[in-house]
Amino acid sequence: MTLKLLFFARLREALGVSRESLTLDAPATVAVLLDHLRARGGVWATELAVGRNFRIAVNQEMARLDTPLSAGDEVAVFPPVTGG
Amino acid sequence: MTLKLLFFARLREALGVSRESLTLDAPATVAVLLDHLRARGGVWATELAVGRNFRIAVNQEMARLDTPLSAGDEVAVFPPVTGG
Amino acid sequence: MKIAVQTEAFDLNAEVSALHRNNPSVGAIATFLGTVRGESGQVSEMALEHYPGMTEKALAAIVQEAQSRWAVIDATVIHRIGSLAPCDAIVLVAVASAHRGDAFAACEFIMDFLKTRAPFWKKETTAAGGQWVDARDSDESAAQRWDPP
Amino acid sequence: MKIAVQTEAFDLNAEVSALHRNNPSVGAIATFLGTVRGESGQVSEMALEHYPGMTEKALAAIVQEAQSRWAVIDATVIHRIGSLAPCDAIVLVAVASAHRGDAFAACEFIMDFLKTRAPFWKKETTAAGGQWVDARDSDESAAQRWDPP
Repeated sequence: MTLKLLFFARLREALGVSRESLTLDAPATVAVLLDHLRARGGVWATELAVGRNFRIAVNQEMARLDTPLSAGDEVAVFPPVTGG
Repeated sequence: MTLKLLFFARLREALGVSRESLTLDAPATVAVLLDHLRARGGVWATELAVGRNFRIAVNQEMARLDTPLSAGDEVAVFPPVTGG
Repeated sequence: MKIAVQTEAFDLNAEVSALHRNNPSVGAIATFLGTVRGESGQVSEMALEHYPGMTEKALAAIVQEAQSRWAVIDATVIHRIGSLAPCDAIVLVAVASAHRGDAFAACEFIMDFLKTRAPFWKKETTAAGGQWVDARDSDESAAQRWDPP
Repeated sequence: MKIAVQTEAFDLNAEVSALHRNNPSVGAIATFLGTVRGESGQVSEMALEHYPGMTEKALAAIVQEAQSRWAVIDATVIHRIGSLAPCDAIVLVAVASAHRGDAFAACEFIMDFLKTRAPFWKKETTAAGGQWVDARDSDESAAQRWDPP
């Protein structure tokens, strides 16, 4: 299945990408997607390491590691928010 | 001693006076002044009866029954406030 | 600190701008605007009486108490008097602080004490005639919750 | 309810007037204005990034949650994005209610949740260069105090 990934703020700059299309075997969860991204090594492994403070939204709703992913989902990865 | 009395809002209307000059024997307190006013009878006795809900300020500071009065003091009598 | 008791309307933009323009330490401005409720269209006029002299002193004392409790950079209190109509503004309290917690707390504190300690009285006119507004127990309770434990 | 995410400045008078004009059931409007702090003159620019689409949904959900908890008549949230300077307004939350308790509580609740749940990020520029602002633990604590006991 194909997912639309979005990256924001400090993570967008650190990873050097703001959006990408990614194909992953179904079924998958947020945890599976993160493992896939970490396997790229380098800044991906560092920035998305377990214990680092970042957030995931799936289809514009806050998600958890066990949130399931479906074809066409919009998955956003970003730091804790600092607006207001 | 001479006191300057002020009346506000519902009490001003009920007593039919907004200000007056009053001479009282010194020493006196707010309680003595109230007894003096009640002795006028009629609306004075009714409106200022013990247990009625009104406030006294002496020289523009909230006062109590035992607050002492001095010559020239400005004594205001008014209902609980309702601004804002 | 700005304290004003006036018949004329005030300009919210101007008052709030005055609190933070040219002061880069301000990060948070909490404001409260009280307006005349029409009470299902029944109230046609709200007349506000006050005690000149004591009013300004009482408001300044309330703001000073707020400044002693929270990190307030500046504050403005404007209360209107005279004859007002439904939807008219009655009171503005605006508090500027570095952070929002201080601004919110000080603004609500000032309103709660203004409601119970500042000598203003409202008289409303309805189809049944003029009537002085009664003090509300809930306002006294709101002020008392700020008492030290 | 009005939710807006925009680069341009907003007009406080117009936003607050829209909440109470012609609505005589409104008696209380609590507002919060967040501004760019200059941090002792060090910050020269504040850039605000957001997640288009999710931001508006998150803000609407926060306002709806406030409306379910308090007697809110109407509410407005405006958040600016793009490049801002010290003293510029960043965010406006304005809540109209019949009485002040509901307006204050809902306004503070919306701000606390906006700070921790709405996808905005600040990057400040100082003499040392650009730097993303870190999330503050105190903001998370402020949001958590609204949790049901």
